[in-house]
Amino acid sequence: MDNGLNNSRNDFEIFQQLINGEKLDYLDSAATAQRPVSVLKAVSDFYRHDNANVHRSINTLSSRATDSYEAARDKVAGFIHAVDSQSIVFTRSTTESLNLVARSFGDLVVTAGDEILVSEMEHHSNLIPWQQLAQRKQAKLVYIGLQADGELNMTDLKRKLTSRTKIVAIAQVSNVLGTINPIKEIARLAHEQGAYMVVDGAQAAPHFAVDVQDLDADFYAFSGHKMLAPAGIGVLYGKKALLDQMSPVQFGGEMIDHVDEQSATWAAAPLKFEAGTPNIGGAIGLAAAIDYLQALGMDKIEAYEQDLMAIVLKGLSQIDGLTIYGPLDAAKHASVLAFNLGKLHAHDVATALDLQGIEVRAGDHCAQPLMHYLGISAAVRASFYFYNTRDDVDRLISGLQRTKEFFSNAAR
Amino acid sequence: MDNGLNNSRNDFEIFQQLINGEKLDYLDSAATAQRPVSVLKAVSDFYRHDNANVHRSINTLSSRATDSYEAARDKVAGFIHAVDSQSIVFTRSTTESLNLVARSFGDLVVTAGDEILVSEMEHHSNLIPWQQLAQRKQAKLVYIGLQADGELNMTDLKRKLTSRTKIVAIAQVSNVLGTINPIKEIARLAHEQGAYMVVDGAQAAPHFAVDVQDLDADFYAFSGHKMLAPAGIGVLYGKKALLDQMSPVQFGGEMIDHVDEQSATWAAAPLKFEAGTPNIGGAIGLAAAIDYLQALGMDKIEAYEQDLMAIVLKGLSQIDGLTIYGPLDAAKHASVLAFNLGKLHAHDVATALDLQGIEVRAGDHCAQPLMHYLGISAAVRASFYFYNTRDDVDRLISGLQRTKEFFSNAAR
Amino acid sequence: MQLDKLNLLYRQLILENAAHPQHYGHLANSSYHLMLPNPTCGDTINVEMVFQAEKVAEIAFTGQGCTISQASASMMTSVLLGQNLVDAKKLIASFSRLIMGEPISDQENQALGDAAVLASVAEFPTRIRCATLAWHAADNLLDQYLEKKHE
Amino acid sequence: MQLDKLNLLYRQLILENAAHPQHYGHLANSSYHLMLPNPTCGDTINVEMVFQAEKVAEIAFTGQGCTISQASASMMTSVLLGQNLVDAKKLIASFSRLIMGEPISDQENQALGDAAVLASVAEFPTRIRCATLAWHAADNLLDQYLEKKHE
Ligand SMILES: Cc1ncc(COP(=O)(O)O)c(C=O)c1O
Ligand SMILES: Cc1ncc(COP(=O)(O)O)c(C=O)c1O
Repeated sequence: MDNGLNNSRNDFEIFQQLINGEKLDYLDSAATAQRPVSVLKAVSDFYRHDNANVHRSINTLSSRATDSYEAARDKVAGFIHAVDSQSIVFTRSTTESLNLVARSFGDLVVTAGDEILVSEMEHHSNLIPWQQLAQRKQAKLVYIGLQADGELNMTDLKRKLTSRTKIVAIAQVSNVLGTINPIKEIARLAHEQGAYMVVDGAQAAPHFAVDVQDLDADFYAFSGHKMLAPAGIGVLYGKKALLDQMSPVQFGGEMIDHVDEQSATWAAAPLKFEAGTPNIGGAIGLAAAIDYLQALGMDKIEAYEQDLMAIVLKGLSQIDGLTIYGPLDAAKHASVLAFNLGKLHAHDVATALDLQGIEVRAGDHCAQPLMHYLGISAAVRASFYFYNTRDDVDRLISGLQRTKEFFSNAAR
Repeated sequence: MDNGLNNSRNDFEIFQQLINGEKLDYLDSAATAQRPVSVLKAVSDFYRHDNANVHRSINTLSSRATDSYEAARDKVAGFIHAVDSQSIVFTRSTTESLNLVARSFGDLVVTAGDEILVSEMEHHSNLIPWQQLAQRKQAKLVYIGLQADGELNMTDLKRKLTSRTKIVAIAQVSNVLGTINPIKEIARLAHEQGAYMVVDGAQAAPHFAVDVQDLDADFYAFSGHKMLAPAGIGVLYGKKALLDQMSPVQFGGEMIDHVDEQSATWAAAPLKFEAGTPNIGGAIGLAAAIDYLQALGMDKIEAYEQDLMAIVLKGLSQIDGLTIYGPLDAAKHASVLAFNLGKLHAHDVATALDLQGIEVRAGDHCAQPLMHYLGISAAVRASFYFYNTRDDVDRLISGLQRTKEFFSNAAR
Repeated sequence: MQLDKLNLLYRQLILENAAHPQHYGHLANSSYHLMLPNPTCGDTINVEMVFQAEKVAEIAFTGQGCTISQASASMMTSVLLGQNLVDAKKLIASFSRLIMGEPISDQENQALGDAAVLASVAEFPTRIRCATLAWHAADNLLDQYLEKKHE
Repeated sequence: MQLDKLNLLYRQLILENAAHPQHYGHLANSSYHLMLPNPTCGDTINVEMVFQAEKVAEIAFTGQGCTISQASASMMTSVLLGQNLVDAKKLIASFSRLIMGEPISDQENQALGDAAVLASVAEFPTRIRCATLAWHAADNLLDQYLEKKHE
């Protein structure tokens, strides 16, 4: 039996356990990925040998810690092809990154009457910060609709993207529909209208090569924990010229230049956005995660996941009464797949799968407006990563079939 | 030779190494503490066995992760004697905790003409958030002066604490002077005037037992990384009734109740303040750190550190030309000690110590107003924890003596 | 294959209650109603009550949810209907212990009627919240009524 | 005991320059001046320059700082004084490589004069920033002058 891309499954100790007496079939990587031994080791090695605070002291340990932390920043810059490391801000998560843009940059450029464009498929983290900004500034939050197959309606986008639009904030990959949005084209259209492009890359950066310069994104946010790194570390990429104009949103140690009793001046970006002791171990873990991913090859990961997705889509479409949300073409469908099984509630399906060792997610997936749009209250979501195998996929398909049988027999 | 309180030094692998050819003498725990094996193991065990996102899915792994994360919250509540876990918000750090209070609570209660009281010995993290709040609200930031020995001038405090005062924000322990401030009394005085008491506990919580109910603090902030936990996890304690009134400052997943296209409602505290995926591993590491500290006993740690401090104070006061900042009485002097050696620049002293394997910090210690107040631009700081030994202290004293000799011979 | 364990959770009585819930719908003139969300999934349950002579004179619920939450709500309405306030509070407390896997007396068990079958949910910790949602709402409404009376 | 290594960093020439810095103070009518902070410690160095006939006609510095930063600023003023703009930029570039531990030619080494002794700082990575601060300021002032000329 295959064992994930390049036998990668062996690098993840968590897969050695049984869940409810069954081999673990982890299909919830879109919520959070699993961590390979190399990432856990990088973090604990740091704490065992070089631990100190960063950017503060001039002793040997502190200088090693600072070097490792800044090397992690360089690695992240390389990973998403940023011009330089100074455009990489470390945050806790995608959520914090997007809040930082909405608060600091949003408050700077958005004024009353302006429009902020989001899509109907946004995660709450790329939605509520903009809702709040719109409320603060008496601006208008405008939603781009979807096509029947779950793709972004580009005609609607072109109609709604006008000179009134100040910010376009869209996920590169939907965490429910799996839709891959044409960010490069949207950024071009946005820039034509003088608007800025903010990309929620939480479900994209872990799964395929991202080039922020090629996309011409003004801001790009993603989370370490969805790409093998520890929880608690995230990234905000911003064009240097924009970061330079922005005010910090948190204040304290590390981010200052000069402090008087009644006033203070800030360090240059990115440090001005990193008040207080950062998640040093997290940044080092993220660098190790990038090493791991790059050794596998982002292109290989993308191709492998597409193959898996084709099998899943085929298998699921053969289950009678199962509704798939999002594109049916594997090439248009990144690593997440949401569905419902007849009239069964998503929770009941998730529990039935859980008892078979298959860990999926059920609920609104932090995307309530999308749920309303789809006219459902919840869905089941299976999500994949390079360590999932053909066997994982087969078990999902047969697990769903058994679930269906169980409930139709039960409800006899 | 003694080996730290209860031979605790053996639990910290980092002490096995040489720094510049000498045994590591780590005297920078006020910047960040070292991590014992048990904490590193708790974090990696979580990732190896139970890793999943929290509060999201209903599968087995996710329910284990959520239980561990919430158990960590309970443990923190117990550690500082909070009434219940619902008053514990997980943040990145003390800095984020204080920014959260200043932004969310500060904006709620402070209006033009109000006064915010801080002391001359605050860390930038308990200063600039209040400076910014004062600027936003046209309020006044008022500084409480110090006595000659570095203690808070309580007469000055009583004079400046009036019915105009809305918030009193003070460190329980100064990160430069080592002064222990009488928070319980200050809180009583503040409440008499209808003001709220915010405590920066970054240098206190790691070193002695804290009882937020006994102190009657309205808010209490501290960082995991200064008390053996990984970097990237911090705590904000707040009285439940106050947290309930406050608005969130970050928005996204986990913290919502209901989301429509144009509006949203929030979950109850503490979740409404924890937008996005939190530092789950960090919280679990913090719980393990608390276990470790409680097994040693906070009272024992306090007594042991006081003994060490008495030796240091005695030794350093015998070095001619050395100026100590802060109280000279060990009982009034928590685990940090700042000084300068004659006219030598703090950096030169720190480098000389570093070459002897002694890791101290030199600089302004994120307390520029205090430096101005003391009329210096930088100081050397040695800080201690229970794993430091009598030998560490002796090496500091002889190391300083050698440093002095070197520079006085050199400058012949 | 652990699907057998599913039989433990999805008893016939539960499936029937979910498929054909009792007292589903709105009351003509309910003075007490409350909608509670289940934050893990986004489901909501709305419970309505009419009190008369210190008794639960009428009760109904609406809302979307999983089998467990619908069945539990349905069973709850049957159990609470006609109870006086004190007994209603007692029944809710018994149910709460039952569902957390704590022991309850035979008498309590009997008083819970069909709802006692939900005891098995205790073995599925991820689903406990689904089972308790409607009961929380009812408990809250009883408190509201008691407080109002008190004023 | 590694204090011997201290001798490597704190050479006699360095200690002398720090104790008795050259060109310390303000210029009567400097048109170019810049204050740079060393964020790791809070120290600052202020450099002032007067340009005449495309040369560094006058140069001075003030500021508090450690032995290394004071000595380096002092040595820099002596090296740059009287240099034409092109040579001044070259000297700064040579110094920058020297201090990062990169090889420089004998000729470059000689041109740096006393400042060449700071080469040993390369072995103390935590102190490199102390040594480069004044040179960064000077480099910046040269650029400002060149840009202005260009306008
Ligand atoms: C598309 C998308 N955006 C944002 C987020 C939020 O990520 P985090 O919880 O790491 O902040 C997620 C993950 O849940 C996501 O899938
Ligand atoms: C007194 C005091 N307050 C606040 C802080 C800030 O802590 P952190 O960097 O963990 O946010 C520190 C630590 O540097 C401190 O010593």
